[in-house]
Amino acid sequence: MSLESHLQSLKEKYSSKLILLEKTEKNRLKLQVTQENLLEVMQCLKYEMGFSSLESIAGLDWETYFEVVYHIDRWDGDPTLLQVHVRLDDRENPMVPSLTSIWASANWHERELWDLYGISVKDHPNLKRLLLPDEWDEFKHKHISELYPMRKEYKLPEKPYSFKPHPK
Amino acid sequence: MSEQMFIHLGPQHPVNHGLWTLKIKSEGERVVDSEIMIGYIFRMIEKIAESRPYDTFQPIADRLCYVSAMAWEASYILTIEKLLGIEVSRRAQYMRVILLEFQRIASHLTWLSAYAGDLGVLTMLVIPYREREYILDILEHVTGSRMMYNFFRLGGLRSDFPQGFIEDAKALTFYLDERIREYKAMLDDSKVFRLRSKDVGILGKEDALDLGATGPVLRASGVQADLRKIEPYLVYDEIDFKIPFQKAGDCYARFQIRMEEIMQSTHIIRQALAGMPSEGEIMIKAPRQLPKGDVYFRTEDPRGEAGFYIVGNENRNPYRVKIKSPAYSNLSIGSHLLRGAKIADIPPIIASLDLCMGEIDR
Amino acid sequence: MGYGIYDGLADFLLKLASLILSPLVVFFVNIIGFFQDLIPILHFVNPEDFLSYEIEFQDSLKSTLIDSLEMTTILLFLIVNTIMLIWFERKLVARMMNRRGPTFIDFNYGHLFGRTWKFGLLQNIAEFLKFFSKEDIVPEKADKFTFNVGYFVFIVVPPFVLGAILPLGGDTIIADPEVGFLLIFALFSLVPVGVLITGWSSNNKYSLIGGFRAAAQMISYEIPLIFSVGSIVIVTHSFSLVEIAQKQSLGSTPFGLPYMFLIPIGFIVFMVSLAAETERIPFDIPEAEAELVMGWRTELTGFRYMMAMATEYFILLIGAFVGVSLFWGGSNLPLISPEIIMNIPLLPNIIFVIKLWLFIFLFIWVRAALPRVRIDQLLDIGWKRLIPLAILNIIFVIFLFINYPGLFGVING
Amino acid sequence: MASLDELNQLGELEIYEPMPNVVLANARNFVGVILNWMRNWAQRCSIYPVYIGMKCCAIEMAATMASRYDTERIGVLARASPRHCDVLWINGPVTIKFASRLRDVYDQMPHPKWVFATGECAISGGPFWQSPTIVEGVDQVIPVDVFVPGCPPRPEAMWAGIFRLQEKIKADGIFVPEPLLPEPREFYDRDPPFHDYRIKLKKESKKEEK
Repeated sequence: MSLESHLQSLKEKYSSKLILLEKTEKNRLKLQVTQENLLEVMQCLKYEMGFSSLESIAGLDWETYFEVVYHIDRWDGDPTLLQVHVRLDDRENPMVPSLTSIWASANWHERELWDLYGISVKDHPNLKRLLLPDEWDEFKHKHISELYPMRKEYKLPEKPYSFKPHPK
Repeated sequence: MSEQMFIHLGPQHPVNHGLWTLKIKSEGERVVDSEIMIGYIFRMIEKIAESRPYDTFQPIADRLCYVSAMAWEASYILTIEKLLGIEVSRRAQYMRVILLEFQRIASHLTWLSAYAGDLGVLTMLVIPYREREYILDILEHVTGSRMMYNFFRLGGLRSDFPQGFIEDAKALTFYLDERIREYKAMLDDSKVFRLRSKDVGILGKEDALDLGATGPVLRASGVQADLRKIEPYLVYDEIDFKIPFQKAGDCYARFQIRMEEIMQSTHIIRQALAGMPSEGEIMIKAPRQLPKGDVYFRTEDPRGEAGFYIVGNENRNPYRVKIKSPAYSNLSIGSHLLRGAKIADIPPIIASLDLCMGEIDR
Repeated sequence: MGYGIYDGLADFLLKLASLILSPLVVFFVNIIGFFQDLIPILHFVNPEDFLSYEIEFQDSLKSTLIDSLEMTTILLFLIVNTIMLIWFERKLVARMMNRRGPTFIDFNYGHLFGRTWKFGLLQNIAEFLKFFSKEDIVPEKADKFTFNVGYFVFIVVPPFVLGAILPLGGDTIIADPEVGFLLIFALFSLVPVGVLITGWSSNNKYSLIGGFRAAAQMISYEIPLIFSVGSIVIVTHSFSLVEIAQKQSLGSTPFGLPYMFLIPIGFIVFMVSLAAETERIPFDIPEAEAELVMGWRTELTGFRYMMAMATEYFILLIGAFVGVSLFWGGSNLPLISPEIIMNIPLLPNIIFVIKLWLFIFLFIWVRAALPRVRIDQLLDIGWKRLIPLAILNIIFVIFLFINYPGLFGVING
Repeated sequence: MASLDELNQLGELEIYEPMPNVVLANARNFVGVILNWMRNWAQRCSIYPVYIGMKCCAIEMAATMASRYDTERIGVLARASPRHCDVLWINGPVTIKFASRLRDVYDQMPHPKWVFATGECAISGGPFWQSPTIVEGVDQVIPVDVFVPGCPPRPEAMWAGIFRLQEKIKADGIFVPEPLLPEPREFYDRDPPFHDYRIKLKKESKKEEK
């Protein structure tokens, strides 16, 4: 299944649902989908078109809205990489459907997404913090962005915190 | 039904070569279920990357995976060059290929010492470090430091190769070939080593693709997935080499693949040394800002497919740097592989995934 | 401030004393033998001894003094040999890893003896003392009694008691009971009990699994061990190590060949099961570095760990003693008649010690080269391969003994 | 800017001065000094570090114990269980998540114990000092005896650190009237930086014990 055939089958199957579909490079495709029909497109990609493994899930915080970027690729046949963008508009509780049922490798990526960006994932097997310590929620945080440190409002300290003169 | 027992192989444990916890629910000797907890050296490198100018992030990219520092540096710089659309001279590309392949051999040797050490072969716990010292000498001869090089620059490298490097490198490749034959004789032919690694931690082809395995772990399950052939970057398309792959998918197949990859790397280095053009400028001036737009570039790291997804926003600091780490996806297979294995099989399975906690916890 | 059971100076000296105590037990047992000669009442078994009461008195005093001198030399040799064994193994394994073992000793008054002590000989004496001065941690939830006492009684004392019946060359042996190496294997079978007790009572999951594995391994490997040695008993009709060693000299076996060449299968089965008995790699499962941290020794601190390590090497030494006297012909060399060796005062002992260290070299060499076997493969080798091989060996030896008695020095057939 | 003082409700942390390593600390009688000297010599000649591999300095530690820079020559042999070891060789950054577990490993070790911190991450959080999860400097979690700077320090620097540790062990518990180091303090053991409030450790502090 070469790249062009992927393009054609995606066009006539989901022309209505896809917001953006373009060929960026020799074997790269870019796709934009709304949050509702993401699951359906992904199932078609995996089962009909043979995109067998999910590479990574990247969260993006554009101050006014969130964006989640999925990288999916296939190895046998003619290997291509697919970049799927999903835009989440409400900032209070951004929600993304979980892809763990389609690709098992999405399990940890989605937990990390929830851990660092606060983007909750619908019906994920065990949505817990992955990288930050478990007692991170009990710390008294001044601003919501400290709970999910990868958001843009949370700024890293400029000066090393502990190098105050030692009280001799 | 014998009673079940919970065992914590805590953060500080010889089996996991780094700091992560493996919670096992075991029935007698057999592991029923396991849970992997990571994050013990989580330093939020992606946030640090966003708050630094893009060219000063490179030393931190070195420290992502400390065993193959050069590989991570290369993937960061190549991604930035692709975003900025910089052309690199052919001589610099050949030099980069040579350094990357040396780093791949050093990384595989560290893996071999960890894997054989876990199986109990005391000598093979130490001898691969002897060969790695020779490689570190060569890299120190070129870059000036043993492990953290910071040697890549936009458009090429910081400085040219010193005199006598080409002869030393060629001599080292022949020396390494003999050593690998010696390791094969020491490990392949010993019945107990095959007894301990054959049919241990078997990973089928569909499971490998579904669970997101990369690199030698994926190639051990029968998928010919090597980025140097599929998406040739630098000058890999001008160098001919084979991708070793096996169908068995067990620890022994991963061992054979990594040993074969070392042999291929020495072959690549010799060809690159021969084919390297003698002149070409090494470095160009780094542009002021990153343009608007995003790029996802992946390279063949010794552990698998390492990638950087960088989003620029007309600012000196990148807007978002997502690090796709191969060991991260390899470790997530762990609980699948350990289901049904014996307790004594945990070390070979974990060690055959070649974990490097720096890049897993980021 | 909790600092283990003992405190300070008393702690340091008490541990030193309790180490020397157990070999002295054997020494005093023999002194009682001396008093036995004095008081004839104890000889109520055979009354005619009363007659030779006066003559016996002077001889028994003289012989006891000579015996006690001999006893102390042998015991001293055993203890010093165990310590040197640790040094020998670390240097050898390091050499096989292409690096030097322990060499440099920072010795305060080194300038008197040359700054560095050349071959790191003082290294294990330093370790011996360091482990002594460590804090003595008994885990809170551990079962205090079994952790303290059970461990010593079953693991540390039996090998030291064995010191008395180990032949050191020609006929230098403290006590040569007819039961010979049966007593050694009987006390060997005490060790898994100690391992289980320590592993279970130190309230730590790793040591629990290690203890179970060690017990399973040792019990399942005693059977092939005794079978393989049994084939020798069939041939030599005696259990005592000294007699078996003498039977392998020029007179009895063709060209004075030791039993290793006559009963090869028995030798192989003996070596493999001895490696498993003394928990050496490739059968080092209980102390598997990788998954079980240190096996049943995980919770032992300072002094206890030192005793565990010293006992492990002492058991290996005793295994080597048995192996050399049974299969390598004690102090007899193939083509040299035993009388020549016996006449020269110290030669049999020197030959025996050289063979001893060659035997141990084999184990260390295997330890450096082979990986560890899994526990189920280990038991599989033990039951499915070694025991049938051992039985086959006995049948082969019986066939050999009936058809070619000349091979084993039995002339009259 | 999220100043970290508000994150302070993690409980007060003091810097633990190291407990006296030797029972006969500063012994002046004849037997005490001889025993101290013997123990120090024995301790100096066989230092067993705990097998704990955190990050890049762990690979450098392994290279130091490998064939070329063989530290077993002076008796340094890594052991798996903290019960048998006397030096805790910190070779990587300490995060909040790992701090309490590192404290447990330190507490499990039998008493005459030392801490050997190598690498910038262990000394002061290193190149990742900005991130909120890093504990800046290991000496806010456990008392440190020798710091070895470098990222990662070369095996020769590791050797220098070990010699420095041996000097420290040599003088442990021996009553020395004049200061040990007449010349100005080396970089190796500078004062620990101001401590960091974000570590939640056991509540009973040193003062109640006295």
